[in-house]
Amino acid sequence: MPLLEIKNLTKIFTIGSIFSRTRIVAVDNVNFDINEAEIFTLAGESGCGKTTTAKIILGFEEPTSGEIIYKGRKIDRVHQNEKERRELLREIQAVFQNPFSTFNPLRKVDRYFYETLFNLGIADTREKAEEIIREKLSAVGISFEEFSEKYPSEFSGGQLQRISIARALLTNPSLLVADEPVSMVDASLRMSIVNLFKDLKEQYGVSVLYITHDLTTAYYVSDRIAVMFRGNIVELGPAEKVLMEPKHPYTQLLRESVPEPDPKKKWDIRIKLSETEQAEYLRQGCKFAGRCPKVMDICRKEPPPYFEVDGVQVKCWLYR
Amino acid sequence: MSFIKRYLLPRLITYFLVIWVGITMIFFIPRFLPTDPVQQFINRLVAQGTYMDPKAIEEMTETLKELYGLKGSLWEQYINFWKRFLKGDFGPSYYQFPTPVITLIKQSLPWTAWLLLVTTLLSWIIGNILGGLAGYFSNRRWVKILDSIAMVIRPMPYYILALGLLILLAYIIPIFPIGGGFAIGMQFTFSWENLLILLKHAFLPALSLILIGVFIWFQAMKLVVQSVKSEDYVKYAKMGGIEEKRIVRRYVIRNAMLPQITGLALSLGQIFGGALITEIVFSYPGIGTLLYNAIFTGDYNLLMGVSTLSILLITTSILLIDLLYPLFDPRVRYR
Amino acid sequence: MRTENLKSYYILDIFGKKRVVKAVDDVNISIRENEIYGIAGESGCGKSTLLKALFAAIEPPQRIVGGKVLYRENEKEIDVYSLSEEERRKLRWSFISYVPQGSMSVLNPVVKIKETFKDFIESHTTGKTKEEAYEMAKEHIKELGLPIEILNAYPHQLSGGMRQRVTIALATVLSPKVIIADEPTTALDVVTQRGVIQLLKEIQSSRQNTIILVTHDMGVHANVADRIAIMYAGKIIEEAKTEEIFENPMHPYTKYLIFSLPKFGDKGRRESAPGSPPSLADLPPGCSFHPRCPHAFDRCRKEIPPLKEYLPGHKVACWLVEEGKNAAS
Amino acid sequence: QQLPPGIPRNETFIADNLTGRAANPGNFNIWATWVWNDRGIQNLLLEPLWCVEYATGEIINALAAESPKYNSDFTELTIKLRKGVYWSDGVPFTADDLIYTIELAKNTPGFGYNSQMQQVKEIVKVDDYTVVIKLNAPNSRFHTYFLDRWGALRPLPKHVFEKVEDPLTFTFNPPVGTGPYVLHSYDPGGYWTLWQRREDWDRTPTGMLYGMPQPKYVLFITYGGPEKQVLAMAQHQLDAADLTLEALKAVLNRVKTARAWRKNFPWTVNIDPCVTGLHFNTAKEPFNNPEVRWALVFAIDIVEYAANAFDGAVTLSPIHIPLTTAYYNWYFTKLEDWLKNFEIDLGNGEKFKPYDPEAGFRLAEYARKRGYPVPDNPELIKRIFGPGWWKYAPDVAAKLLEKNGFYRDEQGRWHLPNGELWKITITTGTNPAHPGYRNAFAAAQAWKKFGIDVTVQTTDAAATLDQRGEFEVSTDWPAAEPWGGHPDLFRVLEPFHSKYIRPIGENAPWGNYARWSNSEMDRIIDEIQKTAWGDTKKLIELGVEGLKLLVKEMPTIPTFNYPGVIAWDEHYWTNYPGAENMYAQPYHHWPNFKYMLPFLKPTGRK
Amino acid sequence: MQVLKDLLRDTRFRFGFIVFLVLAGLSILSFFSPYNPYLWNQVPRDLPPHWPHILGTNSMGQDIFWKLTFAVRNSLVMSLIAGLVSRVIAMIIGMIAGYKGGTADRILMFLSDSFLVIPLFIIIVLIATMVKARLSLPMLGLLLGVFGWAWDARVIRSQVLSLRERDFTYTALLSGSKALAIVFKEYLPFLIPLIFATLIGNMSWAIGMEITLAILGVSNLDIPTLGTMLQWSINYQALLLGYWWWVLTPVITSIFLFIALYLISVSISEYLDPRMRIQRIGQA
Ligand SMILES: Nc1ncnc2c1ncn2[C@@H]1O[C@H](COP(=O)(O)OP(=O)(O)OP(=O)(O)O)[C@@H](O)[C@H]1O
Ligand SMILES: Nc1ncnc2c1ncn2[C@@H]1O[C@H](COP(=O)(O)OP(=O)(O)OP(=O)(O)O)[C@@H](O)[C@H]1O
Ligand SMILES: [Mg+2]
Ligand SMILES: [Mg+2]
Repeated sequence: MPLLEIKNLTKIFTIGSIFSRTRIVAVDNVNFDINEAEIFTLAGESGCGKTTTAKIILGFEEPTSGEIIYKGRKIDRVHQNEKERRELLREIQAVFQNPFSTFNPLRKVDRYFYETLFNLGIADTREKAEEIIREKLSAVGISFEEFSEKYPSEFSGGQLQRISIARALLTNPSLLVADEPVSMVDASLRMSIVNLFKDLKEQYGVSVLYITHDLTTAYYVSDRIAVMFRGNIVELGPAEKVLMEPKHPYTQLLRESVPEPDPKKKWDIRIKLSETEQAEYLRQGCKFAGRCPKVMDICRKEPPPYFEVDGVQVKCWLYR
Repeated sequence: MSFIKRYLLPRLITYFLVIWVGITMIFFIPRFLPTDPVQQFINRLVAQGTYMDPKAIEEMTETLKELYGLKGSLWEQYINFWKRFLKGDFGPSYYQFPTPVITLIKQSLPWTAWLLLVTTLLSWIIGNILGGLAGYFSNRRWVKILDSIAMVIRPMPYYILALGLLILLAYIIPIFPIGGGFAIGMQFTFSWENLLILLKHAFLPALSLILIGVFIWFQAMKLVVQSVKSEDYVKYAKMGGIEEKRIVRRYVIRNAMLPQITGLALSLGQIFGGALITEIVFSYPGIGTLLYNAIFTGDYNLLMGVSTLSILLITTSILLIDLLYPLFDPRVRYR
Repeated sequence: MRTENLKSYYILDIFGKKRVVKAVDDVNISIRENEIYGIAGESGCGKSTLLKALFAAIEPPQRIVGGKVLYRENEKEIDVYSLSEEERRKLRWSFISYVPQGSMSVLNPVVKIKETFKDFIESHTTGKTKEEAYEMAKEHIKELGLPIEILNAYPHQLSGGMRQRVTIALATVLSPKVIIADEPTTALDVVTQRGVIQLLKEIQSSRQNTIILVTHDMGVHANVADRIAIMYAGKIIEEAKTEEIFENPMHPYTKYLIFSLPKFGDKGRRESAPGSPPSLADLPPGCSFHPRCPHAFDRCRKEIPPLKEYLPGHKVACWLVEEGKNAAS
Repeated sequence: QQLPPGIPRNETFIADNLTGRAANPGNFNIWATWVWNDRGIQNLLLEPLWCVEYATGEIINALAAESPKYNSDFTELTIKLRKGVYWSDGVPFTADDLIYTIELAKNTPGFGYNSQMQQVKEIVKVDDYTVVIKLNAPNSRFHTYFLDRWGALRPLPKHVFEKVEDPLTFTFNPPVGTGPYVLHSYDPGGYWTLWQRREDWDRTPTGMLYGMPQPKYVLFITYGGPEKQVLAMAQHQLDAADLTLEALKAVLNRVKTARAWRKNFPWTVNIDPCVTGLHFNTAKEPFNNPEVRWALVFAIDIVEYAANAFDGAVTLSPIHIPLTTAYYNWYFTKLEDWLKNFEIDLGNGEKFKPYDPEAGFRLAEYARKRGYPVPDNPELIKRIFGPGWWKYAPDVAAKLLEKNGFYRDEQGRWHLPNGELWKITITTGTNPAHPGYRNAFAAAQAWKKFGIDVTVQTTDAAATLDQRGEFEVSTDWPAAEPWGGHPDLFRVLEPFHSKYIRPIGENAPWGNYARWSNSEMDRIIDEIQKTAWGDTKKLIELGVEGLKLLVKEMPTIPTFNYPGVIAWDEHYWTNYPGAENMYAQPYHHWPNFKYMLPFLKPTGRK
Repeated sequence: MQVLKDLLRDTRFRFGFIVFLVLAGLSILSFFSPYNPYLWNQVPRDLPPHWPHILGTNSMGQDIFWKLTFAVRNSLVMSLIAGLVSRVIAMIIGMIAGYKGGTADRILMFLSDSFLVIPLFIIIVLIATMVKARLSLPMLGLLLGVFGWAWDARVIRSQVLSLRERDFTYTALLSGSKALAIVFKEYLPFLIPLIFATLIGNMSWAIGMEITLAILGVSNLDIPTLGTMLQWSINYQALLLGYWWWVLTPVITSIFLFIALYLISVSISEYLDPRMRIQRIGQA
């Protein structure tokens, strides 16, 4: 049984007031699941619905339709009572993109640690709490002394991101949702974070939903990867396969666009850039049709279904 | 079409709702005052020496109530008000019975409107320009001087400021008339001479209003500009070597104007209140003293008339500015 | 263009407390014509500060504390900081221009893009009518292959990538000799980033001008830069040709920077440099990298290593190299 | 430079508009709207049948040719009209106009005097100048509705009104009158009204009685608050104004040619027919007790009181009518001995004579100390500052209160018999220039000093609250004012009749918001009602009885005459009536103004 | 204390603060006044400043200096009440509207719109007229407070709205914090400068409004405040009679009070500006 199952998840945003509606299907019938002790990557370019998916899983947004099944139980955020809410908080925790805005700049960082522990009923005394905090901090390589009684601005981004992970770990969660956890962290520190996920998975069996547009780190850490484009998952499969032999033209584009730190590999072909985000969201058939080098007639008319190719699911008419 | 449906309609609905709430408040509040218009009327008569024996007074009270339409429950009066209002009628003034309120307002409104619209706009424009420049060149000497002047003038009790101006410019140096809206016996035909007379009479009231107004906007604008100044696009423009004049005009002021536009709409609504002391000090024939008397004599109809007008004015100006706002700020779209 | 012992500090006075941030300290670089010069380094090491100093557009609290910035224009070297404010203003955009870090908020939100173009054009050329300015902007946009409609759009109507490209177009509209680009792609996703870099490269190859490109993404550097300088805590610690740096990084920090990056097809474990960068207001004595350097030895803790040329065109500031202890790892 | 071309300043008299800005300046139909008649309508445009002249204590026959004549049971009244009077549009004034006026008033609800005219049964036109009015019931004072004292039913032009559809909404513009002036122009904003002397001024009662009014033009103008009037006077832009005492001082300081009723302190007009003071609500505890009321009188040091109120510039009056020259002679002289011997019972056989014949002198002494010139002649001092008042006797007050169960605590604060702290609220209006306002603060000061917690409630609804009895102490007139030019006290006493007493919450009659009544008083009132207007000897006798009763009961406290604060500027016009030249009352806003204008003399200044 | 020390380095704040202290000192002096401010005829009338009546006496026979001490105290207390009441309302409404959003937001913002639109001055004068006699100082403060919140509620709402989108809101949620805790612990620190700056602004407004109401004669003239002091002096023509000390005392005092409040507010809001604050925290 997978740890988390996402079934037919759809999220529609309506912009405007009661009198007008522009609908954006930010998440369009998305299905995937995350196994225990697995790093699952959700990749895709800016504005493709990654964060929205994460927020729904965390309960910060309500899905328009679809189900989220956690450990076999359907999660219903709306009708959840306080106890269930706390239980879930202990199970699923998150790390955000910008370490500097993860914590309130006007509050000391350690406050969040104590709050997490006390609010969720993990510790009842300060001593106990401190003990847990020490343990988790050491897991991310930060000492309690350099951590306590400090404001976020007193840390570097890398430190903060690790602290943020430590906070998420306080509850011993089974699933960590990490929304672009390294995109704001210096390249020189990036690996220390990514390695942490690897360690968490290996040592504690924590599953991670790793959201990123950085395919190299995705490749480095993840077991499976789903590539999203304008609300749809266009390709889903083992990371090695998807990234080394991308099937969907969009995945191919993504893969090619990663600048490799190797002066010998330089880009040569010019690429076509996206039209406006909204236009692509509102497109009828395949949403990538507007930019796809291999576009066919059918692509413009009908959205493609998933085709299973070589253990990878591809949403592209090419594989019909 | 979608502009109407999406943008205009919701705003119109709020517009009418707000008008309704405002008018309803104005309708009920004075009716809880102990001032009774009938009593006030009779009191004035007897206090001035008219001989009425006690019985006559009692009879008169009844007649007046009948005539004023003050019989019936509050609710009935409220409904009646709306019926009349929708026909554009506010009923008779009690204080000046039986003259219709509309007539009274028509006589006074042009004076208030012209004096206050002009001064509000002028002080808005001058204040914003000065404030804009002061905010941008905040280290210059003249800015510091202007700043200090603003700090002293702004908190002056308006009455004292107005009276001081009057004493200075109408008594000690008698260049302006000590009151009124125009010369005695003046015929209202157009001539340059008459216009000059009108301007001369309006000068002191306008000056007093503008002095305070300019510095209010000055201070507000200066603060806004100082924060706009640290926006990236201004810094970028400076780095890009764009001429200073251009930066001030097109980058700083244009952006800093946005909150000031909203401020203008709001301040337009307080015009009648603002007119009050001006009119008292300068005996300017506007709607302010009319309102003042209405309050003190329990002239509900007149009060309703003036306040309704005021509410209509402010809501309409807010609506208009709301509708025009996207022209100034492209980020707000007619969605 | 080159600098001589350039020092640019932030001198802060917060409610009476003095604080000095040595954001650029003793930097000597010289940039050649027609090259793409990359500057890499982690956040807060002083890259933007250096660029601003090079661009001669500093505002308090930033100050030039020492050194010179020299431009070579028409075979003449001019010391920009000896020029008057107005002369400097004139140099900008016509000789040197700037692509700012983060394009989110650098465009005036209340006017159309073409107006911004007009402002830049009119401020630096004389006798151009409004129409001519628009025409020039149009030409330029067309030349760069950007959609012409953007001229009539407001900044908020454009996507981040498009906006970044607009700032590039804006920076190149007057064909300056030098373009300074401060992390033009940092906030963008890979596909968009590629578009932006593509644009920069095209401009450089067609106009034959110089680009100074700052980014901490070594991948981008590898892709476009001719030479790369690595900055750490306000100092240049290594400078060499791109290939040279990637093949033979000498400074331990550079090594971390390059070898920590994961690559496709290689899942081997990679480590970041331990610890975190120092505060520029309070630098450790000696080599500022020594607290994080696994190979640090006594001299590193006491003396600041100078930037020296060890191989042709390859300069490093490291005592390890000096003392030949080049611990290859 | 204020006047329009063609209107020379030295032929114009500029007076201040007492009631301020006219809200509806284009309407001259004062029969329907009744307000703003002091901007020249009652004082220049219209003539009444009779008019009171209280400076001389006489009644002027204006449009009437002689005094009213009643039949023996007061059901018929014969009025003879003056001959040769013309309306300003050239139509002769006749009995028809008067008859039409009365009938219109009677038949138009909402019209002025509508309710009073219901008493009229029938009007008989004897000839063009004689009218007989038959009444439904006897009324010996019916003619007083036509007796102008600041309002009366003044005849209106039949030939104008009969053409009008709705006399209530008719604006009567341009107005037509029998007075010596006609409208020249007015400010649609309501700040001024300019009048012009009629060419045929000799065909008006004024002209016939006193000759040609001197100013060719009269301008009524509202400059604004007192400070504005001072400035205007300082620029000789205002000839006469009704001011506050302080503004008057400022005028006298600044304008060499300006003066007031008296050339020296106390400056104020003391012949106004109103007396000011305090009004107890006798329907409320503890003010229902005359001993408490008297105690509060003893708690007042009238000299300090007058100083606090008007810096001492007042004429004290211990009785419920103003001590104008006329009333001083008619009544005070007859009461003085009684007052001196009047005693109050303090219990335990203790008696106290409250009258203080020295009060006027003490007040004069205060003025002297303030540095004001005060005459030495005792008789003059009595006339100027008042003959006397009630003694300042806090100890007596304490005794009276203690007798009624009140007590003082250690801090000297008075408690009610039930133990509560005694708090008094004095209700008054909001006009700081008004003597009521000044009385309120002066009384509050006196009683605070005595140890009572007093607050002054200034409210625009004061009159309404008072009328409904929703007050404890108010500053209404201690009694309705007398006619001023006639010894009849019917007007003063009638409101105290028990048939008008109303419970709290309902409207009490003006002149008795105190809600006090007394069977003896009822008898006196009925008696006066049956006494003819001309029988002044009997009227005075009855009036004295009534006044004695009011003193004994003290339902309201009279303090001083209404101190009229009038200033005028002799820059362009002289011979304005003053204390030493008392040929007329000095108010420009009164109807009598027109009768004084013929006596003015131009100074010839340009 | 440290905060005060920092602030005192700012000349503007120093000036404002000293003036404010002097005025606060004056109001404390009122407790030691030898005269009852409600009694007249205590000292000779109309005297220009001289020892021991350092600000002279008025036409009612009161010592102006000692009267001023009460006036300053009362005006300050009244404005503080007005400021606090309206801050509390603005905060509650702004925070609920901003955090809850949806219908609650719409209703509350409609309410605040209505308050912005009604002719405030007219209504305040009306109500003041209605309750004037019973208009005690706290009542007046309350009245002004009830009408002074609408705009600031909007500002607070928009701040909360933008704070709600910041990641730390989610961090707090993930830490198990409830709405109330989030609003108070997370958002309040950001709002404090705003609240403080607007409090001072609102106090100025209330003092000004009180003066206007007094001049119109619709406040309780018995209570010594800056407004009623001015009103009495105007009524008694102090200006034209040359009793300049009587008019100028309340005028100059109120100008100084306004300037002090203004400078303090500008300086504090600059000091509390989160951007500056973070810098300071960073260096600590
Ligand atoms: N609250 C919202 N209301 C309306 N539209 C929204 C809302 N949140 C997100 N969207 C839209 O939904 C789409 C997907 O947004 P989302 O934040 O999930 O993208 P993302 O993949 O996380 O992008 P990024 O890489 O920039 O973080 C975008 O077009 C965005 O504009
Ligand atoms: N206006 C300023 N006032 C004070 N200190 C500043 C200012 N701007 C930058 N600094 C400090 O100077 C140092 C260098 O900043 P700079 O912006 O040059 O770094 P950077 O290398 O461009 O970093 P990033 O990659 O984040 O853009 C940093 O420590 C920063 O805190
Ligand atoms: Mg996202
Ligand atoms: Mg930077």
